[in-house]
Amino acid sequence: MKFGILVNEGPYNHQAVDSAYQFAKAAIAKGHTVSRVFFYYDGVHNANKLLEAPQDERQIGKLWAEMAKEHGVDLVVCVAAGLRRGLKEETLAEGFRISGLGQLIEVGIQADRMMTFGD
Amino acid sequence: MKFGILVNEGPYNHQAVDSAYQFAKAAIAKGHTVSRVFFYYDGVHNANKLLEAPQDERQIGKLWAEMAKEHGVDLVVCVAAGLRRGLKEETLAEGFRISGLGQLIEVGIQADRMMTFGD
Amino acid sequence: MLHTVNKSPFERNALASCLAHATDGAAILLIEDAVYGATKGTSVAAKVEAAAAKCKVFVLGPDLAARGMSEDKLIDGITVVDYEGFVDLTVEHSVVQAWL
Amino acid sequence: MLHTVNKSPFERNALASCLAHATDGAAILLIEDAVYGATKGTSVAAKVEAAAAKCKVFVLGPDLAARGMSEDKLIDGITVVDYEGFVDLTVEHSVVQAWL
Amino acid sequence: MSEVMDLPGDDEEYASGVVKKFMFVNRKAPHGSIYALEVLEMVLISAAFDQDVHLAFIDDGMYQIVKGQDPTGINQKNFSKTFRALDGYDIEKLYVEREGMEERGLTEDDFLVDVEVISQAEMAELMNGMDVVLSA
Amino acid sequence: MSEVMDLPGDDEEYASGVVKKFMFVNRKAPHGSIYALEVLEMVLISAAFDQDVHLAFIDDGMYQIVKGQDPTGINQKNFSKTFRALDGYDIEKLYVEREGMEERGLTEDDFLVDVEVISQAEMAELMNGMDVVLSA
Repeated sequence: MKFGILVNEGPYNHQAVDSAYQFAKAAIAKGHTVSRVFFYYDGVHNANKLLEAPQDERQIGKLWAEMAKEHGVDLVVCVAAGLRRGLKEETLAEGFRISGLGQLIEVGIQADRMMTFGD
Repeated sequence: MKFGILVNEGPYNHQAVDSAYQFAKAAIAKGHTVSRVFFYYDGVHNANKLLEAPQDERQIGKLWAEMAKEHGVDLVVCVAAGLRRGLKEETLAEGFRISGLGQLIEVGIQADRMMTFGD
Repeated sequence: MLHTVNKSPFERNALASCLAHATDGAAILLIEDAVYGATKGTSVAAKVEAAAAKCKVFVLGPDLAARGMSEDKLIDGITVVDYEGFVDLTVEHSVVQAWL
Repeated sequence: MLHTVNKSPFERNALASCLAHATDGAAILLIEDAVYGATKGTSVAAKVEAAAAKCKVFVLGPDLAARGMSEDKLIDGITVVDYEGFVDLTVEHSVVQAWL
Repeated sequence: MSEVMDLPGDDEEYASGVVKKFMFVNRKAPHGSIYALEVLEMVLISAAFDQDVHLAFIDDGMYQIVKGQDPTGINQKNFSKTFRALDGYDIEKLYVEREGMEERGLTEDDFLVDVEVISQAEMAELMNGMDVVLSA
Repeated sequence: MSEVMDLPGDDEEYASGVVKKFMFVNRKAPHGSIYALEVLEMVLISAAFDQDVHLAFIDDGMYQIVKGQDPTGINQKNFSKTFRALDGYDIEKLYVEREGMEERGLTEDDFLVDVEVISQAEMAELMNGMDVVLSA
């Protein structure tokens, strides 16, 4: 089954991000496909390459990027939401790409299930 | 009267930031002093120099920086909260400085009134 | 004590918790989405009316206007202030507690 | 329909609104801070018990454990699932609605 | 809100012919947080995909379409006017829940756009019939 | 939580001798959002300033000090143990509100630290006596 996931919040501040990641990981482990994770609202901060949580904590940005690399998950950051919040190409972490909101609607059409995680 | 202000949220996502700014502006207009604004939690994103809201919208980062310049307001971003969220010296806007949480307690001790704006 | 509340009373428990902790004579200022709690005819109006009888309840005018809540819809006894009035309230009360 | 709820029922209206919109036979999964709503002896337990009688109510185990809510405190009729069980629920139900 | 009208990059994809029932569920008040505004940007983009779009206004979400909003005093934009433009994008299925209106002391006259007022039970049934439900 | 123990830069300032009554009001549950953790970092820093520190646990905030928290399954740290270390920093005034405990079906045995259980009316009076109230 193909999943699309919408992430509404930034890393660390809300567990929504972690829930989305754990869900995606479990879906992949069960043989499903996560076609795209779309980062909207404060969710754009997940793609900031400067994230540097204490070493003994989970490294959320890296976890997403590894998932993208290993399982071909398309990590898309909303361009307009990113501009408003200062997330642009110069601070974009590897594994993420910036694109328009249409990418969210598109995955909503194409995926078998659309999940939302937010505050 | 001397005010200290704690800002808990990032720009645009929550009105808390705007309320804090409008409050500070009104306090200064009435002849009071805003000694320090401390940005904690997602509030650190206020200090991101890459913020670029649509031109017809308020430019929150610039508004803070102008207030700092014109009225000597000390804009302090929490270093630990900033690291977790990817706000570091390389993306710090002019007018802000990064320091420790002690700066918040300190202004709480020194100011006549301590205000909190958050979600 | 000045209490500030910024959350809609229909969405969160911030206003209810504030009202439960505001002692007689305290001041309560409703800002941002909390201004919806200042209007008549809602399911929370009776609680706010009761609070207005023992505390001084204020509402931030610019936040009311932003949300299209006209002042003639306000619960009796609630006073509208602007940002400068907000500052004055913080001067009059030595401690400010934010209910977020 | 699978409904997910992630907010504490004491802080926000998300669970109440979800329960009001969940039709007979729907599935409801409590995650994150919503897991507090799955425990016995709280002021919202009666509502959740009533929901568990007409809907299938699930709670995410890792979120329960994180918060120190032991499974023996759960309201009768609520089923604990892990993240893989969460995925299975989304497969079994064609639409998922998040109450945030 | 010019930036919201940028078309997505992949023209072939959204000309796929698949039409799903999308519902955007609005439960949050405007201005206090950005969700209302950014959901509206989502709704506008969805128009380019020729989907069967539904907007539900429940809980505090119905405050988004209240008449007479003037956020100049809080330095924000009055995006509520954009709801009036939705029918130009063939987005005309707007539903408000009666129970929520009563809780808030609102009547149909308070809204700036034509909406269909339905009961909570009807709203629940409507939600059940959707293919994709997005909320914020 | 090593980074929270970094001392602030300006030693002379906080040796000013002024002692204020600070209250940190905890109203939010742990793990679902970061507020509980970052307020605790604030509390620890405040210890360096020799202030009269009070912690209030009301509403969902009291879930922060519930025993038996194990967030390994959600990939988070168990910072609740840090509450046990507070008395080492002379932070010993922890208050929990009885009404909130009853609403949540909690008893004093459920907490991992010694707290003073007080009524809502007593909590309100305590708040009234503070100089600085910080909340998140």
